[in-house]
Amino acid sequence: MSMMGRGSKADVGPLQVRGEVLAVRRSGDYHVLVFAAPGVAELTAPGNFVAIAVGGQPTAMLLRRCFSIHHVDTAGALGGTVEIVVDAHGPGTKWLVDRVQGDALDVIAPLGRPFSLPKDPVPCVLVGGGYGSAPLFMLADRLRERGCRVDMILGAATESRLFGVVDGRRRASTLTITTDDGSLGTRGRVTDVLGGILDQHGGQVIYGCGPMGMLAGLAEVASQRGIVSQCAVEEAMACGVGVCMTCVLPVVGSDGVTRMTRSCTDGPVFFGDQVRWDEVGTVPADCLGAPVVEGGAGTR
Amino acid sequence: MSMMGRGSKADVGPLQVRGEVLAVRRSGDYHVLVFAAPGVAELTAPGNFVAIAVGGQPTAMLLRRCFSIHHVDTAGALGGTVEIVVDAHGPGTKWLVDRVQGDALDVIAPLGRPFSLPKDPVPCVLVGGGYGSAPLFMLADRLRERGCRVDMILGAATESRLFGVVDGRRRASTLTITTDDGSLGTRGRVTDVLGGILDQHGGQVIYGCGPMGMLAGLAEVASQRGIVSQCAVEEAMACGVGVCMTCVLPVVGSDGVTRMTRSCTDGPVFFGDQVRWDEVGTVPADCLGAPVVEGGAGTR
Amino acid sequence: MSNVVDMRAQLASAALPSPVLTASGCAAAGRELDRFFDVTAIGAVVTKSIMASPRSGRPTPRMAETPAGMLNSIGLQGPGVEEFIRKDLRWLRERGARTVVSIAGGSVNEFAELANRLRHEEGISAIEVNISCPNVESRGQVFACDARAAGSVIHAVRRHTSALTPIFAKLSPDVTDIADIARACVTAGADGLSMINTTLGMVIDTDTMRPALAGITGGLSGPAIRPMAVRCVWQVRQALPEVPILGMGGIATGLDALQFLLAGANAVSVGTAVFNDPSAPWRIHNELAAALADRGFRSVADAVGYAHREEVTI
Amino acid sequence: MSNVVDMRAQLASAALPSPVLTASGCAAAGRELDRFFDVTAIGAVVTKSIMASPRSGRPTPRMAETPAGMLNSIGLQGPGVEEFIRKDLRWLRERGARTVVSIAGGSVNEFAELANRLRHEEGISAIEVNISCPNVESRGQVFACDARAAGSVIHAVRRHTSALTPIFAKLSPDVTDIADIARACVTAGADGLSMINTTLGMVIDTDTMRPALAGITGGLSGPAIRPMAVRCVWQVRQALPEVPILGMGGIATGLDALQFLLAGANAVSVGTAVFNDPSAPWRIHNELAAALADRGFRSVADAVGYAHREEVTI
Ligand SMILES: Cc1cc2nc3c(=O)[nH]c(=O)nc-3n(C[C@H](O)[C@H](O)[C@H](O)COP(=O)(O)OP(=O)(O)OC[C@H]3O[C@@H](n4cnc5c(N)ncnc54)[C@H](O)[C@@H]3O)c2cc1C
Ligand SMILES: Cc1cc2nc3c(=O)[nH]c(=O)nc-3n(C[C@H](O)[C@H](O)[C@H](O)COP(=O)(O)OP(=O)(O)OC[C@H]3O[C@@H](n4cnc5c(N)ncnc54)[C@H](O)[C@@H]3O)c2cc1C
Ligand SMILES: Cc1cc2nc3c(=O)[nH]c(=O)nc-3n(C[C@H](O)[C@H](O)[C@H](O)COP(=O)(O)O)c2cc1C
Ligand SMILES: Cc1cc2nc3c(=O)[nH]c(=O)nc-3n(C[C@H](O)[C@H](O)[C@H](O)COP(=O)(O)O)c2cc1C
Ligand code: FES
Ligand code: FES
Repeated sequence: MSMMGRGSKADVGPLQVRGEVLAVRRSGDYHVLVFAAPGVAELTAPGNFVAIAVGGQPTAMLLRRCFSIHHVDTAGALGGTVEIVVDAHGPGTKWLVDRVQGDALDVIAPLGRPFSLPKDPVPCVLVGGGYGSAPLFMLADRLRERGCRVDMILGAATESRLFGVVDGRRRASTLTITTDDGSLGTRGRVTDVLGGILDQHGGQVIYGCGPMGMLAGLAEVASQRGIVSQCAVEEAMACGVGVCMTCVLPVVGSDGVTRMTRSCTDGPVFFGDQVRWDEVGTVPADCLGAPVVEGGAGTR
Repeated sequence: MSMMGRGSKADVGPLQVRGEVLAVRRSGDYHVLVFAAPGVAELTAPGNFVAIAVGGQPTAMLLRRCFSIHHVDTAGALGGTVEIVVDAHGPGTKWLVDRVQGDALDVIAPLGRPFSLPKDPVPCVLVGGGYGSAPLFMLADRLRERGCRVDMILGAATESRLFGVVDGRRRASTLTITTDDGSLGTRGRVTDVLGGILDQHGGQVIYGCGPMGMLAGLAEVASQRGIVSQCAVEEAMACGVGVCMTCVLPVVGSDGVTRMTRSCTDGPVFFGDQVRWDEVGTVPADCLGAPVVEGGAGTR
Repeated sequence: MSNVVDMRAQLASAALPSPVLTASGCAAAGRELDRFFDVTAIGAVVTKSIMASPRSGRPTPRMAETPAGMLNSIGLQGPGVEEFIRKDLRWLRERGARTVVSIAGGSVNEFAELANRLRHEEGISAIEVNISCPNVESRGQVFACDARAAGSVIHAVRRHTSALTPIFAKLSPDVTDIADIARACVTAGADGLSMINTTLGMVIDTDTMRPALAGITGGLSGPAIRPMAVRCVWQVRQALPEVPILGMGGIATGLDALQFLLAGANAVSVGTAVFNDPSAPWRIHNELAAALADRGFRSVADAVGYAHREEVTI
Repeated sequence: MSNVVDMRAQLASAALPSPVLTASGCAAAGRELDRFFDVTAIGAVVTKSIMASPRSGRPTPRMAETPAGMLNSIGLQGPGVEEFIRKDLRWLRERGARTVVSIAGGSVNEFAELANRLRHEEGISAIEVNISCPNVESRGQVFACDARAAGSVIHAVRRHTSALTPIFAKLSPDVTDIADIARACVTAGADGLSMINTTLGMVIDTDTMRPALAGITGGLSGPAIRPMAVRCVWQVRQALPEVPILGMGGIATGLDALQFLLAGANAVSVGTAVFNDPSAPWRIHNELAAALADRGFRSVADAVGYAHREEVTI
């Protein structure tokens, strides 16, 4: 499957701008945060993310929090708006969803390499796990603009942790839902239904965003069928802009060499067959520069 | 001059309560913060202070900020209200004055030993420097209830740094104002006019709250005249409740021995002749437990 | 999976009803905090380090707030051991609180004298030996920064203390190898180790353009140093798995306390957090009880050192 | 009293247009930050410590946020010196930025090899020697924690580096006496000292009940450690008043940078703050310029060590 170059627009960015909160609304277990962020919308491609400073001043929380860009609108009176989907569980995300209209936000965006789009109008299957579906709706729009058929699968542990069911219905040719507990759609995992959807609609590209285990599953299905998969990963990031090396995972380069690769600048979107999924969280022994003797890597 | 025991009410307290901001309004360079604090008003005597946690969660600011209680009202629908006067200059005070109606505050009050009141209805002169006047209006009310004549002097660097001119006019028999730059009242210091006021109205007790230099001056005038002074000091406090020993100053006890004495629990109000004003910020050589050899006190 | 957790803690031979104690110098002798929570309900009150004679401490300013922490330079102000026994220890005894008495000295002799003076006093659950003070006989070098000096102090205190009273050596993090000092203290007779004391820090006042503290440097405490404290507990637990540890440094919540237990502390002290919330020790006791229950622990003891367990590879 | 402050800084023989640099490992090789501010405008880019060969670094998780700080355990991931020279150094040179190259090794030989390899490269303002790495030949003891080991590394680097290129030894705060190590480095030929590297810390994940980092311990950085860093700069300046210091540790504002200058640093590095604000180095340059002007300083040099001035008693 031949893919277009990506992110040409993002070469201009990222921008560091003062955003302004326009709205915070609930959606299931999540919050959708809408903010003005001058100049960001124009530069954003599906799969880009934002990094937002949290906690106000003086806060004990030093690090920005990263979120997939869910939606952008260039038409806003305040110079373009951005939407993100926030799962509030820790102190930073809780602070974010407590914002109210008019609050200022320190925003860096767009960050990361977005999804590549197919050259030809082939059928695509988009798979989102939990809030991982957030970037897929913009992606669906871009794909459909290029004439691609879009089928969508959304999965989650339970109904309240699905995101974008209505949006998905509107945008995709078919929407299939799975929940672990069967509270909505098919009981089970997205990978349980993926094969059937691919068979039925002739999907040539799988796009995925969600938990690592799910992404590994998508990549596996794609490789079995000899089709392309693109997965947006989520590794803990300290900087989000490529300078700290905290966000790495083992990725095979075009030269066949595995490197610990930054997911913030070289990702978050990777081709499924590039990532050593089973070895995420480890340094594979054949990785470039892997320690020769076990335990000899003890430096900071 | 014989004085009453003080703080009998405060033996019950202090309380640690969840307060709620009712209003924040400007007054010259200061902000008056009004908040509900269930149970506090009833226990408060003039000269008590509050300690408020600042910065929200998770904040980098660990320590509470202390403020003289300016006014209390037991009648509030929310269980009694408290007013403080805040000079916003550092991060904690700035955070405080940015609160809006309905915000929660973590409050400990009333703290410290309040002003003692004279047994007999003698004339009193109340002297406030800058926001130091904050606790003096409640004090004026108590004194007048006991039949004392109250004359008041308010001083500051410049007009905008005076607090409570209108309140003072209403409560005191006379109100004299001094400013360093002459922008309101007499150009000069409160001590420049104090002698005249004492002469004119026969003041028997001087009450003061404001910068150390001013309090030292009041104490000096009182001792020259053989009258009583009571001064509310302001030392940097880490705990406000008597457990950390950061807020000490050299105070002479009834046994004639100087001790490094906590201003949060043994003060903030001291009799002027108890404090070794010239030696505040030092450990006097004759202080109990003072280092015998210079430089030998190097422990933490 | 809410169960009732056995919250008893054991610090060497001292049995405590809770693993949460106060930290020395952050609770005076318990009286002031008793207005905010029942000091008999927590593990013990660890008293401000007491010296042989009254001591004025350092001039002010004695503190500076820092990001998620603070500096202090109190200089061990205190009334001396006689008045401490007469007033503070008596109050604690009458109130029914367990007491860990912290002692400090400028020489091995002063430590010995203090131990001796406290020997026949009742109501002392343990002695904490604050060796983070300068040795006046050795150019002011801090005892805790030298394994030999630390050992001498502990040896002297052990010799003058009843075998029934455990002594805990309180370690400073400002050393190249904390396990080294820990070992020296245990060899010299310490029944347990308290860690960490504050780490040396400094703030320059950018208005006066001088050190913010009259004492120039001060001790850094609070959540800022918690990762350093957890590391010290972990390292010492690795080196000396059988030695009881009283952990402290930046504990402000029950989950913070849990980190210390998992790293190997048998109990914890709450210091600077008290300044933010005077009822913190009791709040933390309750939060910790809930956190242990949530994780299926049946007792404090079960959680101690749990993060060191062998990795089970499947 | 707004005047124009001479913002030039001098680090031994290296003349820089600004006293604000990046910190090693927090700016990669400048390229990514150049999207946020002009990297040629600051004092210099201090590059991520480079080793002789490519290096994968440690497994993830490599970071944990802590109160006003963070832990990292990257494990010196990097492409090795050859690719560094070919790509990173070349980009920096072509871009016109000043570069301080940080080097790290597991043995004295590796450090010597690195110095040798860099010797004839152009566009290197200084070499920063990161001695906070374990000495594989000595049970993994960190070079910076032992005066002799630190001295050997510096000696080797000095011998293989042109006399025109200053070398700065980067010190760890995790030692009993930092002035000791500083002295050993200067004796061995260091032209200046960088301080501080991160301090060793640890977080236990209370969900997994294991260390939060794959590397178990990590380096603590950020504003939390600033008081420790200022103290180290102060102490070393007291001990070695003539030795240039590059100060760092928790600098996030111009006033923070000013604290370091007043304590004795000739220039400063901005590390963790970059993660919060990628344009921090340039912002801090401007804030510092304003702060110096407000205080009547005419140059950076006038402020260096100013907090050590004699007390004038009136
Ligand atoms: C590219 C990318 C896209 C993301 N998109 C979304 C999204 O659309 N919606 C959403 O709810 N969340 C998203 N996340 C995850 C989100 O960034 C984390 O949940 C969030 O940072 C946690 O912050 P906290 O304060 O709530 O939790 P804490 O656990 O307190 O965070 C502590 C620290 O760890 C970091 N951290 C913890 N978990 C993660 C994580 N999973 N990813 C990155 N950093 C982490 C935080 O940045 C912070 O520095 C995304 C992460 C990445 C990397
Ligand atoms: C008994 C008492 C009564 C006070 N009454 C008032 C009042 O009515 N109105 C008012 O505006 N201010 C009052 N203050 C001073 C007020 O507490 C400080 O201005 C405030 O704490 C500074 O906080 P910040 O965050 O703005 O400044 P920062 O300088 O950032 O404070 C840093 C730290 O130093 C402490 N600190 C600094 N200055 C003081 C100080 N002067 N006193 C105590 N702690 C200090 C703070 O508590 C904090 O821990 C009073 C102080 C005391 C002790
Ligand atoms: C104001 C203050 C005074 C202290 N005094 C003592 C002391 O007298 N003896 C002692 O061993 N430790 C003393 N400490 C250290 C604490 O007991 C504790 O070890 C340290 O502060 C770390 O814990 P924390 O972060 O919870 O405060 C003091 C700490 C503070 C903040
Ligand atoms: C993610 C990260 C990576 C680092 N890598 C290095 C390194 O490679 N070499 C080095 O000398 N210091 C390294 N450091 C230490 C910093 O250069 C700096 O000394 C320390 O973080 C203190 O400064 P700060 O608080 O401003 O970050 C690293 C720090 C961080 C946070
Ligand atoms: S998050 Fe810093 S390099 Fe990716
Ligand atoms: S402020 Fe802590 S004892 Fe007074």
